[in-house]
Amino acid sequence: MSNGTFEPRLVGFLCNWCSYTGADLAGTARMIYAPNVRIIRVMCSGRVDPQFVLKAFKEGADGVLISGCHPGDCHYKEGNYKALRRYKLLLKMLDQFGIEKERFRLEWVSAAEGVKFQHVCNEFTEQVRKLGPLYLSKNGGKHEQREA
Amino acid sequence: MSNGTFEPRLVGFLCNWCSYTGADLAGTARMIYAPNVRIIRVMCSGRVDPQFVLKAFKEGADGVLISGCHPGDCHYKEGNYKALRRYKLLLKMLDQFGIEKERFRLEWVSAAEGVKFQHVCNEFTEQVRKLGPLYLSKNGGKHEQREA
Amino acid sequence: MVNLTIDGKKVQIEEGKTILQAAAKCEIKIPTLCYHPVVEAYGACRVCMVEVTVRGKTDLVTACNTKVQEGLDVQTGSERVLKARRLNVEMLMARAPAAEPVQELAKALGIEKTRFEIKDPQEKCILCGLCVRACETIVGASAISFIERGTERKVMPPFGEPSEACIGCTACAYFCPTGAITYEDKYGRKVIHTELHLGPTTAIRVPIRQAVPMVPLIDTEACIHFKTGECKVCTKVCDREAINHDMQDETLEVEVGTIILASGFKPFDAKRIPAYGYGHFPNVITALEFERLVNASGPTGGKIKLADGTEPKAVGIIHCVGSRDENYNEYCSRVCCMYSLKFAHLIKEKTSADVYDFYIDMRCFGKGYEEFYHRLLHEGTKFIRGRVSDITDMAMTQREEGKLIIRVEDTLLGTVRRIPVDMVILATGLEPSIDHNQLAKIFNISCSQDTFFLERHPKLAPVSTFSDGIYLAGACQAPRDIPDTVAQAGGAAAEALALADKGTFALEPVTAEIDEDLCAGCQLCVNLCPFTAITYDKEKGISVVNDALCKGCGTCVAACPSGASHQKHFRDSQIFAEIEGIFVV
Amino acid sequence: MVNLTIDGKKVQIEEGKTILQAAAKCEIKIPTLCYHPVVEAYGACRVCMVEVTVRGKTDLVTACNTKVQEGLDVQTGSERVLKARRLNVEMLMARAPAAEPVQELAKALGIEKTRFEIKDPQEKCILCGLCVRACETIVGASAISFIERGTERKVMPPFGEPSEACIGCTACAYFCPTGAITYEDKYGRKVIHTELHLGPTTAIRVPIRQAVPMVPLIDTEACIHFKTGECKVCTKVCDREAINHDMQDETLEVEVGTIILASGFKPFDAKRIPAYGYGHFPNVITALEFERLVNASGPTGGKIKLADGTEPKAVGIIHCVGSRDENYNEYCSRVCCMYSLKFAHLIKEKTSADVYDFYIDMRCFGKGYEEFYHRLLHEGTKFIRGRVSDITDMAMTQREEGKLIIRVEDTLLGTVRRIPVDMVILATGLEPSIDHNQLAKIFNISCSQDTFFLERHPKLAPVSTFSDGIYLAGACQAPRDIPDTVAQAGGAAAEALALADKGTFALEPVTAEIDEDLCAGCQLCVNLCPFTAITYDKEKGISVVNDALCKGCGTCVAACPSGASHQKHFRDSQIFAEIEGIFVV
Repeated sequence: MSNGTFEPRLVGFLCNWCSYTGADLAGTARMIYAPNVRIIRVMCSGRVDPQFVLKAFKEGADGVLISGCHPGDCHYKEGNYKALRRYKLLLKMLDQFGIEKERFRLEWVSAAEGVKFQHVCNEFTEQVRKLGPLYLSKNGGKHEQREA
Repeated sequence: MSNGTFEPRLVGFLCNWCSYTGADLAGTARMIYAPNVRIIRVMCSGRVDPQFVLKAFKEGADGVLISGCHPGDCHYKEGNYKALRRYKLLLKMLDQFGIEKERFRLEWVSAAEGVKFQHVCNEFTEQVRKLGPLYLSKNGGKHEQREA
Repeated sequence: MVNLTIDGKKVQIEEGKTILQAAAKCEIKIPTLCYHPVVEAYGACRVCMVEVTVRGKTDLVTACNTKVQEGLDVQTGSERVLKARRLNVEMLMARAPAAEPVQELAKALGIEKTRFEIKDPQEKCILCGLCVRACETIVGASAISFIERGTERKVMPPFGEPSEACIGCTACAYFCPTGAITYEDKYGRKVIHTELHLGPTTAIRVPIRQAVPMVPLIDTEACIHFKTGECKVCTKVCDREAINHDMQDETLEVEVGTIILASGFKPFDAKRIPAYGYGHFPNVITALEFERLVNASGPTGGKIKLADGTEPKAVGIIHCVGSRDENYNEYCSRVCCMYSLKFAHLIKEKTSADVYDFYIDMRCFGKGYEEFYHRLLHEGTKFIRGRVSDITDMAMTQREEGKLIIRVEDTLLGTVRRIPVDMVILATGLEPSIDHNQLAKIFNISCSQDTFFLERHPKLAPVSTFSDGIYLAGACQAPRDIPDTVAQAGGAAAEALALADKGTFALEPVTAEIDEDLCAGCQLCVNLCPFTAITYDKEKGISVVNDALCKGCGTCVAACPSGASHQKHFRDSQIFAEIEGIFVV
Repeated sequence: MVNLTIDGKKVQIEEGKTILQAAAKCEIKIPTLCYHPVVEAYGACRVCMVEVTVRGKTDLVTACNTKVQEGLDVQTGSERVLKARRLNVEMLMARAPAAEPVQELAKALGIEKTRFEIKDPQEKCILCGLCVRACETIVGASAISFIERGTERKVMPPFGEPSEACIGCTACAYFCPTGAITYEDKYGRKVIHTELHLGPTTAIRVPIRQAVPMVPLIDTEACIHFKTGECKVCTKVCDREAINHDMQDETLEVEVGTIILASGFKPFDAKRIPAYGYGHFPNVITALEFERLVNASGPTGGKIKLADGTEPKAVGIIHCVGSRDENYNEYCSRVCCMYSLKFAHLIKEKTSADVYDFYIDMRCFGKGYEEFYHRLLHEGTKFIRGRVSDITDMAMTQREEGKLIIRVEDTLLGTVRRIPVDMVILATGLEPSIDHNQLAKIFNISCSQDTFFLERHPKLAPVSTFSDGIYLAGACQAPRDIPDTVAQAGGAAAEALALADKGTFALEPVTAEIDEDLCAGCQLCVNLCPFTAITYDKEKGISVVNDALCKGCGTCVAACPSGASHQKHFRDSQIFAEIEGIFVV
């Protein structure tokens, strides 16, 4: 929390072949973007277990991003479609936990889309910043300390 | 003999490694130069037997050019030095035949010197043109027919 | 074999042949007009009339469609033959006085003028019907036919009253012996560039001069046979019987260890920039068309000609067409500057035309390139720095009359200029090849923002892709010129060789594994796996992973309801630890 | 091993060590001024005074040069010690009141002012003599020494009255504990760029970060040991004893089948263009120096600084320095545009300076290059098209005061401009490596007009040379950037692999042969052959050619007086026929 503004803590699950390479491109091209998204690499967005998302929120994430290859471009044929289906289910589930759907996002970022990755990071950070910190009712201990 | 001007017939003995490649460069770079020099490729200027030069004059050449690598650059270490020694001897010999020394020329042209090759050809052609056709006293039959 | 005598010469020929063919065999010339070897003879013009004697009986017949007989005696120049031929020619002269072949024939026969009435002194059609027969039997279109009778009889030409059956093959004009049929573009011009096509000129052809193997192919889009089912003229003239219209594309399966993609580029479609008038002005041509025009083995024999066949007095070359332009392609196509300079040099060499070169930056970066540019500067090419806004034929001064006017902001002069020229060459940029995206999908490789294939690393692995064993060569990865392509393709070959030499290939060790004790045998994973790497072991009642087939996506792991499926190196516990690690400040 | 007690702590240490070293071992700090681990201790400053008791006898000694003894009991902070130390420090304060380490020591000991007379309040030298000992025993130059005695005693510094023995190593300044010795350039400025050298900073160093093997080397030009025979400080601190000053360059003979030349380039020497003031203006630096400056592991930690250590407010980058210039190199160096753009981007990223980029043509030809240029245009770098004529520090307006003024004809504005900046980066071009011509001779390969190695064919054989088996990779053939070099070098590797794989090598079949019947045995050819391929067969009395050694120059053939020597494929008769052929019109 610098200058009093709330800096959201975001977790991004990025597939190895498209989004992770896209993020790498953003880096090598020295594009400046919000550093709030901490990246966890998975081989495929289809690997993202719903538990990972819940775990991230539980540990203190204010938002979670899943990013995979564009539909039709999956390195493993259709893992990203699986991710999409799980994403929609998870959205409903998160609602039951009282977590706003704006805190959870699925994006398609190809290896060439360094600029798109930059935009997604900046936009998502801004979006979650507006929502403010996430206080989970049952396990909010950690969060209470994070007030601005 | 076009437009009434005398077009000398010149023979050029070019070494394979420097001058022939230089001539090739002049060609691939589409440099325009006097087409009077007809090229005979030898592996080294050291291969040019004095007989070749005499034969060329006998057959009707108005001038003879030998072209090899620059001193120190010979692909065969020192063949061009041999050529230089023979050239000097031959000059004296040609004098005895009544052949002007301006009709016989030794030049160093490297593989990179397409422009130099162009200049040598143009210059030598002009030089021999000024001298006019070569009439060999004893075997001049062919030459008499070549008057402008 | 049949034996016969023609003008006293004995000749032997296969049964079924005609007298005309027999005469050709013993080099006796019989005049013809409506005869063409690939079209069935009809004897319409009747100038091939000869006198035949068989078994004592003498008769006048048309040589083109009269078959030989044993013992036949033929006279091709007897008084009777000549008399009949003269009459026929005189009638043809009356019918088609403008037909040059008829005039020549008349001259050879000593006829000065026809005694019959000339209806139309401009007429060229002799009503031989060769066009009609060709259109029917060769082309198979039957788009033209005779109409009316007697002196009103005429052929309905395809372009006069366009017929829906006409496929525009122009075979009628090709076969017409008197040049009575012509074809023109819709403006009534004979356009040389279009006529010569500046590209493939026939439907059967060797695709390029450097083709390997060096054999012709049939362009099924252009071939008449594939439009109408007829023609096959090529098979009739090929004495090796090498042409087969029934060949089909074959799908071959070849097992390889490494793949080098070298799918190249396609030139930018100049029609996408309407302001440059390509396709509208016949003298606005693309770089590739100019290459064809200037090629010594091309349609003009290397002569630089305008659409009307004359030599241009001023030529404009426009760089960066479709390149360095946010509306089309943002990237630089790398090769256009140098080929444009080559063009300028060739035009200077072959014509006395003024050459204007419109550029943004002169990108002469390679070995000897700057030196070449320097030479051009001395040769007198006029270099104008600025992007051309448009090309128009609307003259504002007399000097611009009949010219193409190039409008450009000269950034060095800081003013807008109008440059009148006769020919404009568009230096079209490079785009990935036509089936580029499909290839990317097939080989599971990515494209960069410029849509060319993405290399694994621009510096460390410039010819590799993210799919191991698949390498990139040439312009499919990025535009590049020939020297750079040859060198870089060598790099791809070296990578492929190195891998082939090693012989084995290490898979990523991130495969899935199923814990036998935890697996409930629900088979959810079996259906999820896109690589059929998971099978159900009926005996044990559990799912089993085939390590060689598993590519390690981990989809099954994320889906396993009993937590029996794990992905090596991406175990749940490992990822949980990563998540926790993030929040340890 | 020796056992002793320091301030009650027991410590064991090797015999021969000093009390100071023993105290360091048990982490007890004893103050020092004139002590340095690599210089023999002398006890000059006497602030390391401690009280020692051995065999009942107590004494005050200097810890730095008193060796340990078995059973020694040391007190470092006893009243007696502190009293003695205070006295010493007070005397030092009088001698060198400006010496900061003395002031700190005094403060730690609670001394506010000295009771002795201060001669010179600016004095920093405590006359410890560490510099003298270092210069004598470490550097081996003995360029400085004490002069005079008593209160007039002083050290003669090397720059005050330059000594011929001084090698300018600045070791004295390095060792001086109070900063009493400084060194300055001849203008009296402390020049950061020079101080940091923006290049190799020490005589022993890892040559480049990417060095293979990753080990340091000794620069014998810079190493003090190779100047004076002394120093070897590096060997004293290297506990692996890995440093050997006696190693010599070795000549190794390696037999190989193919050779790839990758001798690279050297940057154009910016001093050759005096108008740009490189070497004169400290803030005019070359591209390579800027790379060093901006490198995160470089001397400034990646901070962009002027010579005076401040951040520039305006930076000019000049393209084509030594390239595209008939006075230096006509060719384009291919890489400078892109690295200049990178510099502009880095300056924008790291400072708030205005960046001016002076170019002729912006050559962004590679993959993603144009896009990068486009980004820079949006970032606010000011691009000025024109060649810079000169750089001056002669201000004409107040705004130019203290600045470097870049004079340039802005070809887009059509006017001469003066741009004041703080720093100028010269985008120096590429030239063949230093021993390029010698290499060309050794490997018998040609150079092209631009002096880079000549490839066999620019398109068909871009990595081959005219000498079979010798290939070219990288900038020795022509300037090129990293992606192009990596790809092209792969091409050279592929060629070499292909040849190595084949294993054999076909010689040109143009060798000489000697006709036994004609050879007179004069042996002229034996002496002429540059390859000793001809030997004299004494038995037969003739010369004999060794086919494997003969390279086919034909010199022997041209010289043979009896016409016995022939060159295959270049026989006299063949060349005569060629000559005759020329004159058959």
